[in-house]
Amino acid sequence: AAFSPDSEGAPSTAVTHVLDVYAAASLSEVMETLATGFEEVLPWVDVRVTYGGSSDLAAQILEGAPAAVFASADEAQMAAVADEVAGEPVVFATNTLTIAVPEGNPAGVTGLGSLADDAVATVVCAPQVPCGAATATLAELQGVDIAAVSEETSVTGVLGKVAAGQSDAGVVYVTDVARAAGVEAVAIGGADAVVNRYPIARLKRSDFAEIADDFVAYVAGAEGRAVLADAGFGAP
Amino acid sequence: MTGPRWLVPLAVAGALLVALPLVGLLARASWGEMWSLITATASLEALALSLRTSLVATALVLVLGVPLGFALHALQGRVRAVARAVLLAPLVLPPVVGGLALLYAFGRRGLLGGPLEDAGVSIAYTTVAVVLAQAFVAMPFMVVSVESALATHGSRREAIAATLGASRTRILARVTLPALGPALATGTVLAFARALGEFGATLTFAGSLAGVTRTTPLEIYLARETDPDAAVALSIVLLVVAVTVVAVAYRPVAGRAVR
Amino acid sequence: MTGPRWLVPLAVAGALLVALPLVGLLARASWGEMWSLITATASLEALALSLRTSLVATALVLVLGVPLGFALHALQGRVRAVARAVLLAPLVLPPVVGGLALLYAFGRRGLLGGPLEDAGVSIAYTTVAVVLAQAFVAMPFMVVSVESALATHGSRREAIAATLGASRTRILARVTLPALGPALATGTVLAFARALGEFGATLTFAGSLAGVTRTTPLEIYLARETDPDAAVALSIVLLVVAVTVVAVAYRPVAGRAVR
Amino acid sequence: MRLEAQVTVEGRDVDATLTVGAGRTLALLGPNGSGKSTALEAIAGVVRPTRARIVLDGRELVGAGRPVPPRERGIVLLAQDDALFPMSVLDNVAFGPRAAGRRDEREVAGTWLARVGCADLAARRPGELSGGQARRVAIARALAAEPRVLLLDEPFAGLDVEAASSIRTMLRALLADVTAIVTTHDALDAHTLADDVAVMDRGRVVEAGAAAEVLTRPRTPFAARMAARVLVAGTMRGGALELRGGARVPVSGGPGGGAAGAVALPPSAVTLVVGDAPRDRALAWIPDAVTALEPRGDEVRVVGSAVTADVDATVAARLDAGAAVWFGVPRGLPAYAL
Amino acid sequence: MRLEAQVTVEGRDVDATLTVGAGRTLALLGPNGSGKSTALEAIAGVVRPTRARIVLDGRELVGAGRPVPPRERGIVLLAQDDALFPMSVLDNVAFGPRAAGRRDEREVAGTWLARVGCADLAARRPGELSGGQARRVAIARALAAEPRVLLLDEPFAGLDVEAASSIRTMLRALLADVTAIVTTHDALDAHTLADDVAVMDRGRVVEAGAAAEVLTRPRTPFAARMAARVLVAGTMRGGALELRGGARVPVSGGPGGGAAGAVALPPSAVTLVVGDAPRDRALAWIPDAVTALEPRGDEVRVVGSAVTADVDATVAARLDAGAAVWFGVPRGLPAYAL
Ligand SMILES: Nc1ncnc2c1ncn2[C@@H]1O[C@H](COP(=O)(O)OP(=O)(O)OP(=O)(O)O)[C@@H](O)[C@H]1O
Ligand SMILES: Nc1ncnc2c1ncn2[C@@H]1O[C@H](COP(=O)(O)OP(=O)(O)OP(=O)(O)O)[C@@H](O)[C@H]1O
Ligand SMILES: [Mg+2]
Ligand SMILES: [Mg+2]
Repeated sequence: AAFSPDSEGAPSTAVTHVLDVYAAASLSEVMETLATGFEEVLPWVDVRVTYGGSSDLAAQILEGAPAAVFASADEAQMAAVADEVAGEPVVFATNTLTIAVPEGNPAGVTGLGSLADDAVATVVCAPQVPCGAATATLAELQGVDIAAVSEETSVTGVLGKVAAGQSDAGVVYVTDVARAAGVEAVAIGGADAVVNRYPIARLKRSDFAEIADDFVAYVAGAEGRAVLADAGFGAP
Repeated sequence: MTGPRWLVPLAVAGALLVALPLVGLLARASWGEMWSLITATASLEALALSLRTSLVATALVLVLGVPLGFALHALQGRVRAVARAVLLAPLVLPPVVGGLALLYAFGRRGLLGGPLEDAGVSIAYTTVAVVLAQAFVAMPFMVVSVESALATHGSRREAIAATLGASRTRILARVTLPALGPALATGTVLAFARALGEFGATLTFAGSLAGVTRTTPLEIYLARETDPDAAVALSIVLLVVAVTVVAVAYRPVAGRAVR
Repeated sequence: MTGPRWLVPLAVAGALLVALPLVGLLARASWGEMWSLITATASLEALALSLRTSLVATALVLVLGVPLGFALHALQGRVRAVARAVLLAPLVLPPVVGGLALLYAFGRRGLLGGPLEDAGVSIAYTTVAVVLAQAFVAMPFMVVSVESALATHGSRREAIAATLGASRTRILARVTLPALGPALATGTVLAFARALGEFGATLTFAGSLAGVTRTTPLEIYLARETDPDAAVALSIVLLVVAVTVVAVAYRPVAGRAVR
Repeated sequence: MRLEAQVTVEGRDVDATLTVGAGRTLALLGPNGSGKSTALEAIAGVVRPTRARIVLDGRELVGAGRPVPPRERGIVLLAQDDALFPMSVLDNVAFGPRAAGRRDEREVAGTWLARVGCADLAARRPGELSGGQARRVAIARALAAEPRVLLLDEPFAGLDVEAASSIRTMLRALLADVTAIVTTHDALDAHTLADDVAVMDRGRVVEAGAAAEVLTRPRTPFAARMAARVLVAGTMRGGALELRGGARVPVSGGPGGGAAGAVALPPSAVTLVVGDAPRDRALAWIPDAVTALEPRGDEVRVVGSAVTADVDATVAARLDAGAAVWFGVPRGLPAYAL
Repeated sequence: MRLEAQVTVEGRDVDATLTVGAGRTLALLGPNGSGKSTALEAIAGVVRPTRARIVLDGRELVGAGRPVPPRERGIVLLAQDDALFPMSVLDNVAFGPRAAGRRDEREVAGTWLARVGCADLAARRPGELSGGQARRVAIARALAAEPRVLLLDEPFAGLDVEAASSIRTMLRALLADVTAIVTTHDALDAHTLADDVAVMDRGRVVEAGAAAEVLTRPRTPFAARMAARVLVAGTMRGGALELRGGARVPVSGGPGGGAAGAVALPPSAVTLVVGDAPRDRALAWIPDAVTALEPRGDEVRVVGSAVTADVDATVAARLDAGAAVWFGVPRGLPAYAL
């Protein structure tokens, strides 16, 4: 019944319901696939995804944005909108850090230790943003003092500089390297020690709570897990 | 007036500062895929939205910014200096903060947006919001252009026109605005370009929904994450559109001083 | 010239469009913590850097943009229209793309940056890069202001000055530039404000390292992640600084036409 | 329309009171910078006066209350600098009629353009006119507005002889009915157009009266100069004017003894002799020194410290600045009080 | 410095050839819009001529090769519109000396300002001057530049009588040594300042020659008008001029029979009679109709289609435009070829 908006219960192909999903920019590709998949299951639903930095999206949600579902790249931002969330957020994916280097690895980076070298122009995320916090934790765990030339505000910033050859190495998430062009990954031994978790939740404001719940379930369920795994995300 | 020769190397340096990055951009473009990237539905949709909203925003800036320039000109001394500086705020605010500020004002829970929402009018996350965001960031150009032109222009001809029996409206339309021609053109062009390139405030205030609020800069931002080539290609398209519109629409005003 | 009365409601609407968001911003500020937020080392460091780089960038824009405005004015017809439109590119490019373009030109592997790097000069990740990014985005304002003022101004006095035996440099300094006063002021103010607010291009091209390349807009952006109140507070500080600098520095030029 | 105006513009040190009778024309004379233009512009409302009282036909336009806005005063100014608008010449001239709501403004404008001899310039922009053409267009624009009061600031400046003369004739006919003030540096204009004359100096009106009176009996050296007359001023003593240097010029009439008096005569009526004191008893002789020599065609104007004479170029050829000369003035000229 | 200039400005339909002998002064006369200012500005390099050849003392400044830039020509223009710079009055006047590298430019400027009677205005900005004051400052600026060739476009326009006369005297002394062209609408200037006269009309030079010659024997109605003379033109037949209407004026000298000839005389030398054909055999009588009446002070200028006369106002009072009159011209005046 949850899947049937018509009182007759007859399946219909006309789009009658719009589901607004706010998703972190780093999820853009998988979320697109997930949305399409979900629309195949429920053809009368149109999933519209708005992407942005998790904190931007959180701010918009706090200002009354018409979001039904929020998929954050970071538990802190989900916590920021806790008042708007219906029920408990579900962690649906995880991610670990890796080193991104320009194609051909010109500086010969071999691991996290290489990043302590001043001669290697390294960019990381600023500690204020999730990827930066994770990087700092990992570096501390491994006793490496990363000599960063820039602390970016987002993963995109790190990847952009690496891809342009502007920097020799950058610390990002595994999935980011997978979907970026012009960069290669140099794995960090023991990266599993620091895991980033992606929560998803329905928001109180959602007009069609059942559909929104179904979407959350779909993303966190088997179909979702498969798509996410394909993109390199880890299981929660 | 051509100016002294030593201006030339400086002008060249200035031109390089602007042009070299553009050349760099063009050099990185993957021209082979260009056409398919540009003609993708999403690209075209975003471009159409961008053009539509930018033109409306520019019109809005003209309609509101010109009177605002006059009002600013009518102020005196300190008050005017402060008012002028405040009107530059949208230029100074980092775009995202600008977007937040717009949300605080016109968002569903904003100062004006709240009451409007209660009255059933919703602005945020609609195409109207895109236009508002663009008009917000583009307004300073028109205001400052008009005000500075009024300062240069003086008011002698207006006073003479009044002795001939003309109403203020007639004087404005027939004497002042024609004399402000170049300044209005400058203001319009700057405003249009700024509106077309607007990104941060739109994203925050209007969101990024294909066909509704996702203008080309937002589309580029999205594309950058996954497909830098597409981002570059779209940027080039945006540039070409802007250059064409401006080059065609901005008729250089004859530089003849009235005797 | 005060203009007809019906301009007033339009001016008010324009003022509201700009002012309401600012009021919204002020309303959301947590004034209690304001002082401690502002005086945090990171804030002050970023603010100092912002002011320093913006002033240098504004100077650079004056030194390069004025000659560029003259050069543009010297061009003819279609060529001029296209050149003008191209010079508006930094305005149209989404800032992030602008930053990318700067990377392609002045980055380590850029058109000019590559050779420079080989020669041991590195711009990347330095304060110089911040200034370049700010100058890049602020350049159009100066160029377009100067060019439009030259169009209005004509060249009669310059020609007369030449018959009196003056060199082009003297004519420029003593006749043309004083007459361009209001336009130069406008260009400078717009350029400064834009440089102060510059965010995307700086982030992409120069990076973000405290004390070196992290200007206030970047600091604000970062602060938002952890402490939205701090972001609003910093934005307000940035605004106050900009308003103060502009209000104090921009002396309204007496609106007297030369007889 | 009787115009009474008292305007003060402090920044320019101008404080003038002017009165023009209904339908009369006042010629406003005075040296450069004496405040003529300022006075006219203040009356028209183009310059904001510090204080002013302007009364037109008994109605106070500017005074204690809220001033009547310039556009409702019906006072039209031909500004000294033309101040044409950035539109075609025809549109400039049609501006007044159009503002008055006339439908036939283009025909009216065309007629006025033709009257000032500029019909062929209708489509030009102001920047494409010669100085004299611009002046004529400005005149046409002012006249086309059908003013109740017309203020003409040097209407003939820059006009060629033909245009000046035909426009002077046209204005003469027009000004017969209109209340007007005309500033000029040409006595001919005052003679031709004006009923009354006022002379300004340093922002104040220093002389005013009927044109014939002021121009034949000038009280100030400037008015005398404008009227192309020599002003021989002194103190009345026993039927003669006693000059500063002691010379005596017998006169007829004039104020009582001890009062300041003067006679005025054209420089061509003054005789000049170089050398010894002349014997000719028909003239009164005034010793003087030459301060300037001004060639005027075939003649030379010899300017002394007290008297001026127009003499033949051959006579003047022997003179230099500083030369001692005798000026001969006819005896018995009618004197008047200064 | 002998100046030969041929300038063509197509957009304004001006094509003029002017020659000024070394140290001589040429008065350039002509109606409004005849191209005087354009010619001067093209010579100075302020307006770009379509074609030009300018030769100064045998050196080609503008011609086949690369033109000498204006700043090296030593040709200074007093523009008709002043064109003062946005700086103080003193700085305006000091502009030329400073450009020439003089160290004492402020003293020089002060001296020139004093000479034009504007010493007290040194600190003013151009926008704060009266029309005549601005003109004087512009004159001082032009003269302070110590030009080799001086081009003065209506130097006395807007000056008061005192200033005009003293500056005219000053210029007369200065122009004795300088090669100069002066445009003017005042015959007195031509008389006083010029050695030669050229008359322009519709962009072309239509008459040129020594000042005395052109002004006493004008060939065009405009030159005659400028010279305040009546031009009685006709065809020579048996010692008399035969006019268009058939009237005959006996003259002395003049070109051969059948050639076009003329006599010129002041309008005050023409007699006017209304009514029947006059008997007086000392004058030649020309029947005509009044086209215009121009009051000039005590007299009225009666303009006919062929002849003009200055008559007493009482006589003119009986006349209207269109009235049939007889103009009497003295017999035996010296005739010249047209
Ligand atoms: N815009 C101005 N600002 C300040 N002072 C001015 C301004 N215009 C004129 N003045 C001064 O005011 C006084 C009167 O000037 P005004 O133009 O009225 O003289 P004017 O009698 O018309 O002279 P002219 O015969 O030269 O036209 C002069 O001393 C002049 O310098
Ligand atoms: N800027 C211009 N553009 C086009 N035509 C012009 C321009 N200035 C003047 N003209 C025209 O060129 C012709 C010559 O003008 P010019 O100013 O040389 O005349 P002028 O003899 O100096 O007249 P005036 O006695 O009125 O000063 C006129 O027909 C005029 O209309
Ligand atoms: Mg005046
Ligand atoms: Mg002229």
